[in-house]
This record gives sequence, structure tokens and C-alpha cells, in this order.
Amino acid sequence: MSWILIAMLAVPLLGAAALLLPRFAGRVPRGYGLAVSGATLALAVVAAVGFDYGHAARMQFETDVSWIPGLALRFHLGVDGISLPLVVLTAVLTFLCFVHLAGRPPSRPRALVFTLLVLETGMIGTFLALDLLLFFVFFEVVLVPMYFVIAIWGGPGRRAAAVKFILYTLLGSAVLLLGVLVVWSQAGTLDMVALARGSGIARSAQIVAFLAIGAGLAVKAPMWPLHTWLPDAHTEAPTVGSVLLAGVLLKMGTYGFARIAIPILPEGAAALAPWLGAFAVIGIIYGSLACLAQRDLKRMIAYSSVGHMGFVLLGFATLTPVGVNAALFGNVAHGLITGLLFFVAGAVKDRYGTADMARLGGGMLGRLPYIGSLLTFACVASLGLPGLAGFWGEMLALFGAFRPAAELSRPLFLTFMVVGGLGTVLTAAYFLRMLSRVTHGRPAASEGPPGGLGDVTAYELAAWVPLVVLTVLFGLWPKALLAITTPAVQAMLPGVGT
Amino acid sequence: MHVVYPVIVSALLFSIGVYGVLARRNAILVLMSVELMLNAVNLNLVVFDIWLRDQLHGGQVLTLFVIVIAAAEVGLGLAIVLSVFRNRRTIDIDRLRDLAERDLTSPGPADPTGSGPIVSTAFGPTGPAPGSTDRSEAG
Amino acid sequence: MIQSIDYVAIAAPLILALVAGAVLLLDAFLPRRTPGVLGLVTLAGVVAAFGVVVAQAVGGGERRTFCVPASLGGGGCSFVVDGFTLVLSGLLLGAGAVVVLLSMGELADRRIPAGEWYFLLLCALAGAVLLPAARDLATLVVALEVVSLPVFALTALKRYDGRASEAALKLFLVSVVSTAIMLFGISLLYGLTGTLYLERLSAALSSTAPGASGAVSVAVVLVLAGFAFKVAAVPFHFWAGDVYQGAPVPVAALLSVVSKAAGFAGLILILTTGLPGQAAVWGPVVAVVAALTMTAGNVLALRQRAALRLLAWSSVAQSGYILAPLAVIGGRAVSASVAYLVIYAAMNLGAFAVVMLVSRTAPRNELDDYRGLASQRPGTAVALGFFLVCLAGLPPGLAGLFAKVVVFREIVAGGLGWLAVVMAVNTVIGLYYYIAWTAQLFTPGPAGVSRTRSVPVMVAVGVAVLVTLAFCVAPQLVLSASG
Amino acid sequence: MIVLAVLAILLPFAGAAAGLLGSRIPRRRTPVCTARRRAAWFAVLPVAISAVAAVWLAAWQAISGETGAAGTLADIETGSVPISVGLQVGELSALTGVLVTVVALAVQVYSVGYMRDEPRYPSYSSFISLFTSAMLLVVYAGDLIVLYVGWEIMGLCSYLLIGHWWEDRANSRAAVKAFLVTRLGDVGFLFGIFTLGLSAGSFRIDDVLAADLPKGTLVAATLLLLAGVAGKSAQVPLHTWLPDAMAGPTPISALIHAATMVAAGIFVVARLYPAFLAAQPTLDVLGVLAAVGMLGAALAALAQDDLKRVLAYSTISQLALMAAALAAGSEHAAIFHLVTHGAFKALLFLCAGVVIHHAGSNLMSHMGGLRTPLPVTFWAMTIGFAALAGLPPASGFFSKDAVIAAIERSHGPAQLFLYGCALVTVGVTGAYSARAWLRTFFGSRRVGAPSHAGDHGHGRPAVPRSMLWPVVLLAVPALLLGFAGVRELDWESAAISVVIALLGAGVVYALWRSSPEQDPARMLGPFRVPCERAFYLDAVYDRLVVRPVLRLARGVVRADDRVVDGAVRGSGRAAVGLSGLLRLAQNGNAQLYVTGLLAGVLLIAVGVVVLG
Repeated sequence: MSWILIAMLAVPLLGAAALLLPRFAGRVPRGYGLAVSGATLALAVVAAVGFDYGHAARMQFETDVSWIPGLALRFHLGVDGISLPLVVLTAVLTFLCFVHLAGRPPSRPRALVFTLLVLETGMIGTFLALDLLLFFVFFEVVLVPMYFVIAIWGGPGRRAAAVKFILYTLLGSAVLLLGVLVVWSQAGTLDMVALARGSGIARSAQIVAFLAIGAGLAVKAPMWPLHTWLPDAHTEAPTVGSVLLAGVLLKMGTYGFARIAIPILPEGAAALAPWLGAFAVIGIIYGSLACLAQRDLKRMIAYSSVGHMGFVLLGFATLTPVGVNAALFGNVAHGLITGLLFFVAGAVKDRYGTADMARLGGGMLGRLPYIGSLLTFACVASLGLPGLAGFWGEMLALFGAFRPAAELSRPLFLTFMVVGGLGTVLTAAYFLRMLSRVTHGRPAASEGPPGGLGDVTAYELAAWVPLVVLTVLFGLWPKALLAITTPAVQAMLPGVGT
Repeated sequence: MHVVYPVIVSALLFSIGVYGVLARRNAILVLMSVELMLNAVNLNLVVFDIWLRDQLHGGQVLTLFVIVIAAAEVGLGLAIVLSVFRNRRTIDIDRLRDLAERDLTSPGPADPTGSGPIVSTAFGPTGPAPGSTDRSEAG
Repeated sequence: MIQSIDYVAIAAPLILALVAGAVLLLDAFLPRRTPGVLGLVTLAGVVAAFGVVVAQAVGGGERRTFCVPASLGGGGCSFVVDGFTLVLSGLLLGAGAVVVLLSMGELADRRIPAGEWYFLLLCALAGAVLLPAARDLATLVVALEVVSLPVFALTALKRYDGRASEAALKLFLVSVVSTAIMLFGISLLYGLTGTLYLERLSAALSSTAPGASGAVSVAVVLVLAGFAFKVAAVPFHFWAGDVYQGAPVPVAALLSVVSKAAGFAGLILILTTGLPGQAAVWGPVVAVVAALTMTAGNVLALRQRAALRLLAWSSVAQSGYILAPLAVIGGRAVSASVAYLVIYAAMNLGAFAVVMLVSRTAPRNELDDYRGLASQRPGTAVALGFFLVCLAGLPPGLAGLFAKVVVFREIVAGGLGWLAVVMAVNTVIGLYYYIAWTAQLFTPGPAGVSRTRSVPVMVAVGVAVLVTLAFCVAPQLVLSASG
Repeated sequence: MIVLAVLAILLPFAGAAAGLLGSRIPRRRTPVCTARRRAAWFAVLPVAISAVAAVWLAAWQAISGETGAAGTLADIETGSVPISVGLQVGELSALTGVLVTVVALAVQVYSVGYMRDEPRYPSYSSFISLFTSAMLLVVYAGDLIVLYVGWEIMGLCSYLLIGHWWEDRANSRAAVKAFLVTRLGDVGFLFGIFTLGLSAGSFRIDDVLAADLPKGTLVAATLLLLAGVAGKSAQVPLHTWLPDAMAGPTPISALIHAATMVAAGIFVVARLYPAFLAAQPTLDVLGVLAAVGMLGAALAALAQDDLKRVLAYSTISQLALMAAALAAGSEHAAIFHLVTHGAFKALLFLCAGVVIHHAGSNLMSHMGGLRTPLPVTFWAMTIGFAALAGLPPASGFFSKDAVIAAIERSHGPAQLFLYGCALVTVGVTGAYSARAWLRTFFGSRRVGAPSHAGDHGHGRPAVPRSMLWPVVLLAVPALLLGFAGVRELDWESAAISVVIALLGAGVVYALWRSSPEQDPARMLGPFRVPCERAFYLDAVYDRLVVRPVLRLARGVVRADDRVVDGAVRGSGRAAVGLSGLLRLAQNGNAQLYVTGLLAGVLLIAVGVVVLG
């Protein structure tokens, strides 16, 4: 069954390549992107079904072919408990993006479908790659398409935001490459599975490598001081761009921690975990405070991502199975919820013509009841209400911080936990303040839904309902996800039993 | 005679050549100073060849090559100076500034998107989005 | 007694020289109206030489000729054809072929005398192919001059173009001065060691008196000057911007690839074959020069508005990246430099070819002329975008990415951490102007402009795209060859 | 048996889902009234069935006398302490379950009438069903995390229901405040659960109670749990949200802010009582907080003009009383008072709803002499106030007496202070209940006042039947429940408390008799305004917490834009500046190039010789 992973990469790539044919020069059939991403989603579901949950810690559907012997780069793909949820999440989000696009065909559809399909290949590839260099290549394949999505279909200040996005992320991935090369020069191999079993790298080299790889990944999953590209990118990106940027691209950074930084460089991780935890917690508070004072809706959601990713990074910083579980769960939950948030924010921006909360006025529940209630649902899910997916990631992260790994200082992580707890209150504060400013209050004088568009359209509903259902499903039944990641995480962190 | 004397002379000759290249504005005089530098090299080579009593006479062979190279260079140099003179009526090197760096070789049409050189948008003083500075909450 | 000459070894430069002569004669006898034929003859000559090189590569083994007879003490050979030489000869001839194609496009409008152009071009290529095989300082100097002088002439060949002659004069001046400096260095080196053969140089140097170490260092630095000029490393980079803009586009391509590759060949020969013992001297120097070169090149390219100037500074920056692995002590990293050089050659020539195409319709060659190229000429725009992304080292330009990864690996393995960080930052600065230019291509621009078709240049673009794509999919070809 | 508990929880949840999604299918064509009728059925029927199930469970529990039905659906492996999704119905849970379902049924039926012409009735009724299922989840939870899930969903439902009339920004702000204050408490609650769970090795409640935990952990855990309890049951430090929560519709105040949610805190303490008993310092803290809370709230209730805010502060005071009972060590007294308080306070709120519905305004100054137009409501509210004041034979008398007796018998460092406060509170309670009773039903009729925007009273005289029937339903337990729960009556303390209550009522009656028009609260004199403003706690919190956080937020945005982002933009501009600098050297003069070249070579040569 190992062909399935190659197929998952090949389908979007060939779909994109086919678009270059002259046959599509005139007009791209509306369902084209939908069909290709639908096929990829089908493959992802087949892989999920065919996955042997009994041995979630083992790599399955592996393909290991040598690509460039000179660089010791092997085309090594595989999926296990850690990467499977993220692959399926990517396929789902991309498919929903195309459903959303079917509802509102964009300008230059052919180029956009091409860019999104290449983006999907890069994203899925990153989660499947098991060779450090291959991971790096896919990690960078995503940059150019996302740059063009922001630079061509973005908002007014799109060009500057796109340039800042690609330069900042490239600096991150260049530093990541240095880290990978340090690991390579010390351990002699690039195979993540072998390295995870025991890299035998000296402690000082591990610290340097973890610093480099950690910095590269921290830029992508915006850790506090390296996050300033995110708000600009999100404010200017089109709805589809924002959803994929927040839904998947941020996860590539945090997934890197789970797959590369922690298993391969345990001593490096132990040495730098307090710093990672400190920056993560600062990120939570900083993101929440920044959201409290934001005026633009999409910019506020971007800063909220900084906050949520703070929880995920805190989960990683604890170096305990429950912490890493929390981080992986938080990844998937954040992808679903923030994806929904950006979809709704995009719909609001389409209808009101602006995302500035002051100019949105109030009373959205009066004028657009369905969009208003979906926005409320998304905000409630995002602030971590138990019973919805957002809660388990944060709660388990705090629980992990309650008792971190043996070599980490307990009082320090207790303070992180307390500050994280306050962060959840601040998160609730800014979301509810936004809701009361935007959805509550008396609707403005002009009656009827603004922007000519009615309340939610059928396509939008089709794009959003799966996210709502998944959020509720993972909220009420977290075992669905935790059962997959726990064995893999347990295998990764053998040291700590409970 | 100790080998250091001719080496010193050659070094001095080389320095004079360098001075000539830097100080003179006329292209032909610069060419002459370059010749001077090359001849300093020849002197050096011949002296070392004799001093080392090299059976293969590597130094002298190389001197011959250098002389040929110098001749070729002068020939070509003068041809280039000639064409410069025909096109620009002057062979003062520091007046040939047509290829200097300037922002826009010709005042192109004002860039409709107001981006000007691409640089100003991304890193210009105005910052990425005009509204970004008053982003703080008013109420 | 007559020295035996292995004609098979010197076949490649010999063929080029003969074809050069033939072209000059043909130009004299053929009627004025057929410049195309000369182009085809030149192309045939280059391809033939390339065939010979490939044959030698397949044949394998090392061929040495022009050696000092045992009776006179034996030791050095002046002309050696080994793996290194073959790779570089192949690269130079491939690049030469593309430059010839570009020249056909340039000469189509008859303002430049075709005969002289192709003759000079072939001479330069002959010198370039000779250089990697040279194993003694005299041959090196001669080969270097044979590469340089024709290029000055080529630059000045546009008789009535003031800028071309100004560029030629600048190129000439700076080149002659650096050659003089190099010769002075060589003379000192000869004085210190008593030999001109590279193999015997290092043995001789290690046995010199310790007092003379200062002189040895100075001599080494001066010798490197000549090649640093060809490669446009930092103190010698000032001429790049002006000359690339002034010269005709094929000559700029020639400068940026052929003469740069020749420069690197000479540099590598001297550093690894001639002065391995002095690695402690030139290692740090090359590292610092590499760092300065890449930074200066990238930073200067940041605010460029003219396409050729931007490519000039970009090629300066790229030569910084190629120089970096040479700084690794022990010369293990030479294969990385060669690999990067080969991939760089393919990418850069492609970019120049497209610039050549666009410059036919927009002589000013501003970046704004490329705005909206994707709507007028989709194929060319995608090609240029692909080359720029390759130069930036970002997927989908996988070739550039793998080249950079190879260089990064050697630097990190060689322990030059700071240089790796500088290079990482430089990749980011470099990406800025590459992506800005690529964005120009795809932003909606003015309506369709008249399309002047030029077959040879289109062929050149096609060849460059194919070669770069091959390197994207299977960079193993380059790595194993240069390994 | 556990299936019944699961049924009791899932039915309202299903009702909520059906109400929210199903009431308007297909979207455009169903007229509002059929949607309302369908939503009403989705709301009332499930609660009724789950009420029956709860009663059946309580009955089975009483008869069989087993330790309690328990069942675990699944164990969620989290990587360290597993979460067991399971329910456990003990004697306490069964009793509280009955209270919750009965009051919820009453409120649902009452709301059908109360919200007759409210367009958003379907969402309102489904949120009440969701609340009911969340409360039952808390009551029947067998695992601390499952309890926490129900706990937080209750908080959300209270936010949604307080902010039901979101057109008015004040309601929306009140809802946000309610959610944030309880959320702050819940964070402490979660940390308490972590402490317990980790040291006991499992989150199951009976494992936690069975494991003998070290004293330090126990005290820390219970204190943290106390934070959550204070937040949810509106105890002193985190009580400021309850009076503002009155902005919601009256049935909501009856259900959530009187009977069930606010009682959840007390229920959890009772549920984990063995742990609390072992941590004596926590009980002392609870006692002191309760003492301060009951007295402060009672005084504040005395000075309120808005009828619902009187009842809100009264709830805070009564909850403090229950907390005092727990602090005194008698779990039975606290639960007994909790049940009776749930009944009569819900009754009082529903009657207040009818009164406000009739008078068109919340303020008692706009009411008076409503005895004649609303006889049934008058008698029901009289029973309610009697129970509140603790006058026999109402249920409040017996439960409050049990509490007072428990406090008297208890022995702890602050016992005397607690007992004193309790007695004073009894007096003040008697005073404010009498005041409210007199000003609402006696004196001259001041009807015709402007309709108060806050509560959608429509001034229609006719009180729909469906509003009266639940009032009567609740009046019965308010009256008779006392007899059911009393164990042994401590006549001596009962007599003292009745006398003090009558004394308080008498003083107010005398003042009212002297001038029926004026507000008897004038007796508070200079303390009237602080009492009315609840000792300015709200203003203090606003200045100490809310304003600085907003200022900090603005500072963060400025810093982010100027410092962090500035650094990034600055580096970009530095690169561009350097580029400008280097371009100066490219002025086209070949001589300058050669000079640069030679200088470079010289520099390198000297550098190599010197450093080499």
C-alpha cells in the first residue's frame, strides 16, 4: 500500500502540471481544482482507513528510494501516528478551500488553482518526508506559491506583506538547513527514523543543532519574537490564502519540533526547553494582549494564532508524552478552528467590504444571523471551551507543564502553567469583546445584508459545516485523535513513563 | 652583486608603474605605466632565473611570454582607446562616467501602483500598510 | 630533441584554434551576405570540441603531455587532462555553445562584423579550455591572457556604441592591472621556489627558509589577484556593473560564465595543486573574500533597476557562493565549488538568454520592461521566472537549491560556521531582488508588444531550460562528475 | 441504572441540538409560529423525560441504598493520567439531579408563556436545554475532567442566555463580564483538578477520594478548587458578575442564577467533601469568606431598588450561608439548604418575573399595591419570602435552622465570628425580604411608570396560564420541603433565628408604616449608597484589573509595531542603506576602481602577513 503516499503527492502535482497545457489556456473548468483536491482527499481518507492503528508508532506505507546519492538525499516517505492527522487535515482544508472558491470564482482562476495545488503538494510532502533534506525541500516548496497567493490575490498592501513573508520564512528555513547540516555532519545520516532511534551526537553539537533547527521552525510556527510576518501576511492574504496559511503552514513549523527537534536532539531539547517554554508563554500573553487592542478582524485572528501556537510550543517545551500529545492535538484543533475563523472573517470582509471592527459597526447577528452565529461558534471554539476541540490542546498542555520532564525545573514550568492559565482568560476576553463589538448591538440603519450577498451561501456552508462537525467531534471525543498520537509519542519519549 | 638590489629596483619600478596608472588621466599614459609594471616583472624574472641558475631557464621563458603578452595588450589597448576617442572625443579616463550607477537610466513613466523602486514598499519608512501605525485600539 | 606531444590530449583547444583560423579565412572569402554560415561553422567547431571532451571523459584515465624530460630532472608536466579538466572543459564548451547561439541573435542586425566576432569568440574559448589543463604558471598566465584579450575586443566591437567602448576600456584597464599584479606575484613565487610547475611548487615552498614566510604569503596573495579579477571577487568587483551593462548581451554572458569559470579553474588549480601547504595562509583569506563578495554582490543588486546590472551584481554574489567552499582547509570542498559552478552556469546563461530576447524589443532593458511579460510571452516569462527562482535557491528551482545545499554542507562540515550564517543571510537578501523581478513578470502589465522572433536565442533558452531541469531532477549527474 | 443517568444527560442535549438546527427546517418556508411551537416541544419534552429519569434514579437510590450506580464509557489515554469518561450517581447527585431537572422543567414551561412574542425563542430554549444537560453532566460526573467539561459549558450557556437580548450593549457587556469572571475562577478550578489528579494517579472522583494524599497537596488542591467554586457560586472575591447577570431574562435568572449553576459550586464541595474535611485550613478560609460574603450581600440587598438585584444579592448571601455550613462541617445542612433555597429562590424569581411582566419595570419604586391584581403571585411570593426569611412553616425555616445549628456546634478558630455574622445576616435577611414584600404588594398603586427597557415587560395585565402553573408547582416544595428534609430540629437556635428575623422585619414594617411612600432602606443612613453600590467592589476591580490590561494591550500593539516589527523593517532598511553606500563607489570612474583594487590587495597582503 506504499503507493498511496506517492499518489497523494503525485495527484496534486500532476493536476497542477496539467493546467499548464494549452488546452486550459482559455478557461479552467470550474470543478477542476475541486476534482483534484477531492481525489487527494480521497487518497488521504483511504490512507487513514488503511492505517494500522494498532501500531501507530511504526512508520507505515514507507517508500525509500535514493534520489541524489551525492547529497545522500533519499526520497523517503512514511506516515505514523504523529503525521497522519496532519496529512488528513491538509487534504481536508485544501478541499474546503476549493469548495469555497467554487462559490466565489476569483480573478485569474487558472493561476490560483495551479498555485494552490502546488501548495498542497508542498504541504503534504512536508508531513510525509522522513529524510531531513527532503523535509527541508518540501518545507521550502511551500514558500513561492504562498508568496504568489498573497502577492497577486491579496489586499491593498499585499506586495510588502508577501515580500516580508517570503524573506522572513526563508531566513528561518536557511537557519533550519544549517541545523540539519550540523546533524548530518555529526550523525552521518539524514534518515529521521534512524536518527530518532539514536543519533549519538555530542551534547554541545545537539544544542547548536537544536538552536538552529528550533529557530527555523519557530519562525514558521510563529514563536513570540519571530512572529511579525504573520499579522501582515494574514491581513493581506485572500481568504483561501489565510485559511491555508493558518490552517497548515503554521503546523509545518510545530510538526518539525515533534518530528525532528525533539526525537533527534533530546539533550539539545532538554537544554533549551526552558527557553522554548518561556518564549511560548510570552507568546500566549503577548498574542492575547495584542488581540485585545486590534482593530482589524483578520489581524486579530492572526495574533490569536500566535497565542494558540504558544500553547502548542509550551506543550512541546514540557518534553512529556502528555505535553507532546497536547501539542499535536492543539495543532489539528487550531487548524480546524482558525480555518473556520478565517473563512467567516473572509465572508464578513466580502460582505462589508472591510474587516475594520469600528467600521463593521455592530448587530451582525441582526443583519447576517447565520454568519454571526458561525462567527460566535468559531470564537467560542477558539477560546478553548471544553466540549469543542480547542480545549483539549490547551488543557493537556497546561497539564504537561504542571509536571514537566524530570530534567526540567518544576517551579519554572509551574509559573508557565499559571501564566498560560491567565492566557486562557485573556483569550476569552478578546474573543468575547470582539463578539460583543461585532455581532451584538443594534444593526446599522441600512437594513438587509450588505454587499449585495445574502446571508451565508450554499458553497460557503458546504465549506464550513465539515469544519464545525470536526471541531465538535474532536471536542466531544478526543480519544479519536489521542489514541493515534499517544503510542507514537510514547515511543518518541521513552524516558518519561507517565 | 646580491640578488636583493635588482629586486628592489624591480619593486620600485612596479611602484612607479602603479603611481602612473593611478595618477595620470590620459589613457595612453596609463597604458605606458602598465607597460612599466610588466617590465618590472620581466626584470624580476630574469634576475631570479640567473640567481637560481635554473637549468630550464623557466624565468627567461616566462619573460618572453610576458613580453609577447605586453605587446598584445598594448595593441589591443590602443585600439580600444582609439574607438573611445572616436566615440567620445576624449580619452580622459575619469571623464568616461556614462555607465555609472544611477537610479533610473531614464525617467520611466511614474509607476501606477506607486511602488517606485520595489524597495520602498517592503522596507520603506512608511512601513508595510499605511493603516498599520494607528493600529492601536482607540476606545 | 623534439618533445613528444600527445595530440589526443590537446585535441579540444587545438580544434577550437583551427576552427578560429578557418572562420577568419571563410570570412575573407565568403560573400558579405551570409553571416549565418560563420555562426554555424563556429557552433560546429564548439560541438566538435565538446564531442572530443566527452570522448576523453568516457575513455577515462589521465593524459599528460609537454612534460619535462627525465634528463632535465623530470617532475612537472605542463598540460594534464584529468577529471577536473574534463568537467570544466565540458562546462566551458557547453556555455560557449550557448554564447554562440546568443551571438547569432546579436549579429543578425549586422552592426557588428561577424567574422571578427566569431574568431575572437573561438580564441577566447580555446584559451578557456586550455586553462584547466595547465599545470605550470607560464601556461596558466598565457591561457588567462588568451581568454581575456579577445573579450576586451569583443566588448569594443560595436564600433559606434560609446558605452561599449567605455566598458571595454574599463575592463581592459582593470584586467591589465590585475594581470600585472599576478605576474609580479608569480615572479616572486618563482624567485622563492625556483620552479614554475605547480606539482613541484608546493614541495619547494615547504622547504623554504622560515624567514621568508612573509614573502611567501605576499606572493600567494598577489598571485590570487589575477584570478580574483576574473571571478570578480571583492576588491576586484567594481568593474562588473558597468561592463555588463555596456557590453553586448552575449559578451556579458561570456563574462559571467566562461571567463568566470576559467578564473575559478585557475584559482582551484593554484590553491589545491600549487599551494596546498599554504592552506593556513589562503584559507581564511578566501573565506573573508567569499563572505565580502557575496554580501557586496547581493547588497549592490538590491536597488538595481536595469536588468543587466542586476544580473551583474547577482553573478558577483554567486561567485561569492562558489568561493566559499574553497576556504575549507584541506581542499575537500573543491567538488562542491565545481558542482555549484556547473549548475550556476546553466541557470545564469538561461537568464541572460531571456534578457537577450527581451532586450531586442526594449533596448533600455529596465526591470519595468518585464512587467506583465507573462501575459505577452508566457513561455519566456515562465522560463525567466524559473531561472531566477533557481538562482535564488528556492524550490521549484531545485537545481539552485541542491547547489546551495551542497555548498552549505561543505562549509558546515568544514567547520566554517560563521561563513554558513553569512551565506544564509545572503540567500535571503538575494531572494529579495530575484522574487521582486519574478513578481514583476506576473503582475498584470501593458498589452501585447510586437514579438520579434529570434530562433537561435529561443533555442539557447530551450537548451538552458532543459539542462537546468535535468539538474533539478538529477543533480547526481553533476555531483558524481565533479566528485 | 447508569443508562438512566446517560439518558437524563443526553436527552436535553439532543433537544438543544434539535431546537437550534431543526426548528427552522426548511429554512425559509417555515413561518415563525410553527417554528416556535416545534422549538417549544423540543425544549419541554426532553426535560420532562429526564426529570422522570432523575426522580426514578433518586427513588431507586433511596430504596436500594447502594453506594451508587457507576459506569465508564471509555478511558482516554492522554499520555500521563488517563481520563475515564464515566458517570457515578451517588445519593447527593441523585438529589441534586432531581432539583435541577424539576426547576429546569418549571422554567421551560414558564418561558413558553414568558417569551410568547420573542422571535429568538428557539435559540433561547435550546440554550436552556444545553444548560440543563451540562448541569446534569456536572451532577452525575464520575471523573473530574468530565465534571470540568460540564462546568465550563454551563458558564458558556449562562453567557449566551444573559446576552439573549444582545441589541442592548449593556446586556452584552454583562454577559461578557459573567463569563470572564467565572472563567478566571475555572482556571483555578482546573489547576486544582490537576493537583488532585496527578497526586492520586487518576481523575476518577472515587479514586481521588480513596487515595490518601499528602496534607500539603490536599490543602493546595482544595484552595484552588475553592477559586472555581467562588467564581461559579458567586462567592465574595468573584461575586460581582451575579448582580449584572440579572440583565438576562427572568426565567434564566430563576434557573441559572438562583437554583442550579450557582449551586454547582456548593455541590462540588459537597461531592469532594472528604477531601475538604481533611484540609482544615481550606474550610477556615471558606468560613471567613462566607461570613464576609453573607453579611455584605445581605446589606447590599437591603439597599437595592431593582427587585431582581435584591434577589441576586440575596442569592449571594444564601450561598454564603451554605458555604458557612460546609465550613462548619455539616454537609447535610448545606445540601438541605441548597435544595430548599433552589426551590424558593426559583419561585421568588418566577413571581418577580410575573410582577415585572405586569408592572412593566424592574424597579420597586414603580411598583406597589399589586396584591389585588395578582393574587396567586402574591400568595406564592409571600411563601417565597417567608422561606427566605426563615419563618416557620416554610422550608427555609428548617434548612436555615439546620445551618445555624451546624455553625453553632462547629468549633474552629473563626467559629464565633462566623456565628455572629450568621445571626446578623438572618436579621438583615428578614429586613430586606419584608421590605421587598411590602414595597411590591402593599402601599398605593404606582402603575403606569415608563416601561423599563431592560426587562421586556409589556405592561399587559393578563398573565398567561403557562406562567402561573409553574409558580404554583414550585410553591409546594417551597412550603413543604422543610418537613421532608429535617432530621432533628434544634429548637433553641431555631427560636433565636426566628426572633431575630421577625425583629428585622418588624423594624422595616415600622419604618414602612410611618411613611409608605419612602424607601425603608433609608434606615441605613450614610451606608445606603455604599451598600447599593456593593461597597464599590466593581469600580475597584475595573480600576485595578480591566483598565490596566487594556492600557497594556495598547502598549503591546505599539511596541509590536515599533520594536519587534521595527527591528525587522529596520534590518531591511539597513540593507538598502548599505546598498546606497556601496553604490557610491560605482561612480563609473575606472581610476577609482583600480585604486579600490590596489587598496584591497594591499589590505589583504598586510592582513595576511600580520595575522597569518
